[in-house]
Amino acid sequence: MTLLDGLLALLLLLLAGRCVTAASLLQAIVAFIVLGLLLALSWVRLEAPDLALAEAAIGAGLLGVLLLGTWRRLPAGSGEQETPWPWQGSAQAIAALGCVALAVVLALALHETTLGPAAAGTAALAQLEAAGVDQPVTAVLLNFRAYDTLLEMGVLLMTLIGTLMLRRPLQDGALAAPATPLPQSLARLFLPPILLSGLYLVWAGAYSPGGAFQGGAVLAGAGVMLALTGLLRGSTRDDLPLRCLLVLGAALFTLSGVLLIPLTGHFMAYPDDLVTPLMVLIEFSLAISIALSLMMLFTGTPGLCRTRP
Amino acid sequence: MSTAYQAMPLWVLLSSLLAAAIIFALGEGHPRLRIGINLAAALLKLVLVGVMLLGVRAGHEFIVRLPLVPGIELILHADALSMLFISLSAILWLATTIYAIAYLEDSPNRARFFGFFSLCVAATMGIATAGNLFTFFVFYEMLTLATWPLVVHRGTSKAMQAGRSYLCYTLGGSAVLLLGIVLLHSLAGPQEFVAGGTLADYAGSNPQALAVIFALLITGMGVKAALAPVHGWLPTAMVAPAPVSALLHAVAVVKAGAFGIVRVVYDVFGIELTQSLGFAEMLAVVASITIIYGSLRAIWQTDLKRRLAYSTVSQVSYIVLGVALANPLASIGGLVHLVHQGLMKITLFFCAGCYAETHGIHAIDELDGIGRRMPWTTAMFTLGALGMIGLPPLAGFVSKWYLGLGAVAGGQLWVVGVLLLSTLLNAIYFLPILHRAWFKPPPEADDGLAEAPMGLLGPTLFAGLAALAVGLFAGFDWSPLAWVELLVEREYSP
Amino acid sequence: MTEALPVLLVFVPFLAGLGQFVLGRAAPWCQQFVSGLNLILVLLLSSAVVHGDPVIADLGGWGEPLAIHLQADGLAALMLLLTAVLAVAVSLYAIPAFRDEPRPAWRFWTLWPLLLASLNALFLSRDLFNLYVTLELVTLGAIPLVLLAGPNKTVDAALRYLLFALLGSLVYLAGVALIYAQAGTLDLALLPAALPEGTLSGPLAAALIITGVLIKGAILPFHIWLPAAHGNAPAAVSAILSALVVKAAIYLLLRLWTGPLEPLVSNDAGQLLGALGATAILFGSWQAFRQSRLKLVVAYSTVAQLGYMLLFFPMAVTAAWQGAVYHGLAHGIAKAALFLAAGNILYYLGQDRLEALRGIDRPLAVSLLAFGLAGVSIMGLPPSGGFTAKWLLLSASLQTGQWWWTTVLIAGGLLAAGYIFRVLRLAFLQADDATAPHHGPVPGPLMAWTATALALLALALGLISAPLLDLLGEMPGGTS
Amino acid sequence: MSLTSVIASLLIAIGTGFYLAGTVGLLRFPDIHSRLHALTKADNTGLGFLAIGVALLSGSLRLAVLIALVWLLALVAASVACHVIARYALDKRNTDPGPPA
Amino acid sequence: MTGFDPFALAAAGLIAFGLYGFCVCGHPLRRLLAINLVGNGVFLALILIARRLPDGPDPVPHAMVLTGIVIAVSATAFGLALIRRQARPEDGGND
Repeated sequence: MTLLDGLLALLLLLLAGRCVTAASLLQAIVAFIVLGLLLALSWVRLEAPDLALAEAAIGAGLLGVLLLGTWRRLPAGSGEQETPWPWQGSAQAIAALGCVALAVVLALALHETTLGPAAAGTAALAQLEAAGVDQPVTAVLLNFRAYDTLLEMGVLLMTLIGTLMLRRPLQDGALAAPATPLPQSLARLFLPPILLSGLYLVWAGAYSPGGAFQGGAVLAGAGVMLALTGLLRGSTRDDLPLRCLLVLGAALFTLSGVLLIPLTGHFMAYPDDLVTPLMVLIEFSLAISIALSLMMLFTGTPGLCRTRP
Repeated sequence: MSTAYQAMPLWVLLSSLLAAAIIFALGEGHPRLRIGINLAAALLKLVLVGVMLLGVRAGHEFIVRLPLVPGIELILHADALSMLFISLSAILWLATTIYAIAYLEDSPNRARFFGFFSLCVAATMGIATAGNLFTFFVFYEMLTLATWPLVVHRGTSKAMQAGRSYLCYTLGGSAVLLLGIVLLHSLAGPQEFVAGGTLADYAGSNPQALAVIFALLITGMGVKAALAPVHGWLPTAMVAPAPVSALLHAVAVVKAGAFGIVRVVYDVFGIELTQSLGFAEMLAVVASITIIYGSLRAIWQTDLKRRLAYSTVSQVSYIVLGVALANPLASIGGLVHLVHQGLMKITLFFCAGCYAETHGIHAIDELDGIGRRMPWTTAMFTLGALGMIGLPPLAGFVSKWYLGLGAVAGGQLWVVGVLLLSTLLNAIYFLPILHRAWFKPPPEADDGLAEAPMGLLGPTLFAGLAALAVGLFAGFDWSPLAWVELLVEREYSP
Repeated sequence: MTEALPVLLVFVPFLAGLGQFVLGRAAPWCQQFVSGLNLILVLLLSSAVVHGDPVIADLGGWGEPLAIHLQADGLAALMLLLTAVLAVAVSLYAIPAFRDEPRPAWRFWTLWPLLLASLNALFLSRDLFNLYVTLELVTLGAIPLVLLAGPNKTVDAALRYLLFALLGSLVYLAGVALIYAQAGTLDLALLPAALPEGTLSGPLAAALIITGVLIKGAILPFHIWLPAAHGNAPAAVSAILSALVVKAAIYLLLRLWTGPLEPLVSNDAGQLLGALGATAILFGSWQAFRQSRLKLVVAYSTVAQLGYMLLFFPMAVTAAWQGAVYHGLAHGIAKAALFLAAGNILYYLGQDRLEALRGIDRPLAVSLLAFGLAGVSIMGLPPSGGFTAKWLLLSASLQTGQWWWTTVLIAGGLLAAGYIFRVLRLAFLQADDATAPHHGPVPGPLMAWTATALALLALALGLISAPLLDLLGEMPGGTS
Repeated sequence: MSLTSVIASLLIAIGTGFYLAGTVGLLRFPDIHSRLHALTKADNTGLGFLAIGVALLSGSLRLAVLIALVWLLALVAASVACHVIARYALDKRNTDPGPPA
Repeated sequence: MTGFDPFALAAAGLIAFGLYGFCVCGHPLRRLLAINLVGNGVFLALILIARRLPDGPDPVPHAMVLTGIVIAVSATAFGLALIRRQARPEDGGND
């Protein structure tokens, strides 16, 4: 299968080059989205199916929608570039030389480090029993290195606040629903299976590829679909329940970490008999917050409401 | 001995520092309260200085140490040399404050002025009591910063130019000084001011480094002491209000530089080392050049304050010269000039301020017949001017006499020549003024008696008479001369 | 008990931020409470650190090498202290500054505790990847704060800031990946022993990490995002950004250089960083001198002042270590004071072009005093924290025989005097007419005196350096 | 090589052929409607062949059902997407006779 | 070139292309794309590094990638909102 790997790698490189050098911005964006999908494929090949799921859902899917939506809002013809090639100017040539050199060194370094111990990883696999979940990545995310995940929720919240401050929604009146009723029917048809699979992904994260991020992304995707078909729209009114749901994951995560200190003696440690239910609870609350945050990053409005026909 | 008594230098310092803080905090709102606090602080300081004077005379040395940076302490240390400078500034602060209150009556931004004024004096106190170069530098910079707002106080573009030139010179100078201090520190570790110096051990091993350090330190301080060729800021700073000029010239800035040079030569390098390395000779030459150059330039100035400024350039170098000659008699002459020049020059500037404030006179050729209209002021001006020339038995004569004696004793006869030439030049630039003031007819019509207001005249009279007294009573026990003799005795017989 | 302190330092402000977000309207008093509590916690932590070993919290109790540890040593404690002091001051200042604008106020009071938590988290982190997350947190908390000054005005600056910050953190992450590939752990304490020698990827990883941090820290070739962002943000935010956010990146550099990267970096790399720092000092000061807007002067001054901290790297002795860190503290306090004072001027005048400053010393005497006093520290004149730091760096440069840094230090001080006095002199210049046009009311006492208090603190740092430098301790791994 | 795998490979090859044709059509056809024509027909049929082939290869009924479901959903989604694009293009041509931006 | 993993080349190439794009491109959206290219390269590299563990892929780099993706996407979304604001600054309040 090395041939397939080589082909994939070559395609990745070609698309990256296309993304940088394409004269039209739209082409660059399309190249980037395709690259994201191929990257997801590569990661399946590299024994990282959960990451592939995340990349496909978040990196290529959601990001793709965001990129295209933003592109639509730019003045026509902006972002065209004339001189992306190294031979079109001395600055370009110098940058190219530097980057080629860096690429060579990086490749050599990556090649060099194909063997070696990984104390942290070994320890993670060894202590998997105690983590409350069977899936190693979920264990690392929610238990071994839960602190990172928690702070990451902070990042999500802050970018959301920043985005809302800008008041440039992607989904507003300018983007009218298509004249045909078909997409709406489709969305109604697809909504239950998408929600189901999203929730399933969250649940499955405990023992197989999946987890809060992947599930949350799928749920956010459902929301984006509803928004795009006009079934759901952003509203300028933000209300308390929504804000509560947005911080639910982080708050629950923190509180369980803090409140259980008397039982365990460590911050963000969970007692053995509670660990599995806690993990599942946290995972679901995180998924809800992630899904809502991602969705509102898309709509760019502080609130959401249903569109009544 | 109680610690509170031991910490006297700190209290003296704080008396003006706190006054400054309160004045700033009060703002423009409470002029009477402000004046009261200002005067009270000045009087308090005078009392404190008196107490210290008694203590030091009795052989006590006040010392306060505060750890500042690891390995370096902030040392406030009152020895005989400090007391010379401290007493001068304490007395003249009071005089200048009274003068300034009258001078600036009804002008804007007085709180700012008096705040920085007090800060300036606090810095001077710090410089006087600094127990090591590091402390000296701390207050030296504080002085620079506190003086700048005074120089630019009027806020005119001319004042701003003067302020810029002042900053360029002094900040450049302190950069050089800092370099010298850091080099010295890295060479020899922390050094305190000790009579006779502490660097003798390094003379054999590293004379080049010492030469560089000496040059850096003297250059850095020479900027404030207005040694040629780095004197340029002083004449331009004349745009400042008269009390500021008086303070700048008589007490604070220029004297700080000169005092620093004295400290470096006496207490860091030590006279013997300075002499044996050949620095003393060079310093004497530079000082002599400055003396002659300043006097020459003064002759051609038509603005009264500018002429006085060049006179300062010249006169302050007497101090340096006295120190550089490196023998006891010359040292007495130089050090006593620190006080004498201060009193005389402040008298002259007070008079210049009186002229400017009462009759709007700035140029020398407007002074015709002023003696008839402002007899008291002009009398004091005459006292100061004659003292500067060195007419016996006035203060200037005492200084020059000892300098001359020292030069002869040290076998450096060319210095006598310099002194004589300088005296001649002093006469050339001062006597015409006196002639105009007393003997030329005043401009038509207005020859009525119009003396300066009491708030201005009082301090002027006080300073003038003090200048007279230190000359006349130089032989008395408590005169500056006696004090300096005591001091030099200690310095030369460690 | 002390192990809980680092955790609380992160989570008290974090939860406060979440609570404020849920609340939906501004509640300034809550933040006062949080910043006060934060200060108390930091003081407790500092006293624990100064009396013994670093305070370590093992999150999750999984132990090395897997778990993330929070660790407070002398360096971290000092940075936390700086953060806590500035947090108190800025929180007080922001009450009147944001009073009239309810919606931005709510966002400010939400983002600011989150940013505070992020900064605390960054200073406490002992994990290479966790540092990446906290760096991102800090940046992504800072950029929305910049936008508070009005999105139309700040969007360009914010976008540029975001692009550079993202690039910087990804370059950093690339370095982290290579480090993990070799060492198999991310724990800073374990890394020096775990890194194999003589590999290609070691120095490459070090170079990537350092480059990434330099981008985040706005060091010279990467400084171009800084002036616009810091110059246009609201004053309270500019103070946080200049005093803490960019400082956090340099802190990271100091920490990594003396820790895990120590076996990977060479003396030449140190000289290169020193050269960057020197260039930043000279170039930044010169640019500051040429600006025509007050806040841009102060912002370029940050570009210059950060350079001083880089002078540690070529010298790498304890005096330089203390000097660099102390410079960080002194600059943090002084720069915050400068920005707050500049904010007061802006508040009063409605603009901050330098020529508009003529003759404003009457209405804004206190703010100008703050500006001048803070300027003393920025210029490195005694007695001030800036001077102490400069003195330590000067001693270090002579101690290591690298005299060329001496000239840079002294020239930098003179240039700083140039731009500070350029501002002050305008304030002293007489206005052409007595009633110069102004925009807002005279800033209230809270706004004026927080700036002054910080400026006085910057001066006081020159007098109280001994206990702080004790807390900092010797250079880690250094022999001299 | 068993018969099933031969058949499966054949089906997959046919599916790939459809894909190839569809892609060529996408690249070579002049306007948006004919491109859509090429694309959807080829894609849906190609995907069908592929799905059957893969299901055969997997040899498990559960997987086969899942694959069928995926194919069905993809089919619906692709048809609706095609419809929306076509509709959009039509609307645009009706309202805006100029060349598309 | 024996055993040279094609994906290692791809990762290095993605990072290099991204950096080149960041240097060469002027438009912020393009720069954002370039940054995401760098990010994708780094994530790919991390996944390669995760494969070294003999008993199954190393979960630690995988968790790092997952965290990194979410951070990158949310930051990118914020950047896109900034770009939209920059493109149409005129309307909307100044709150």
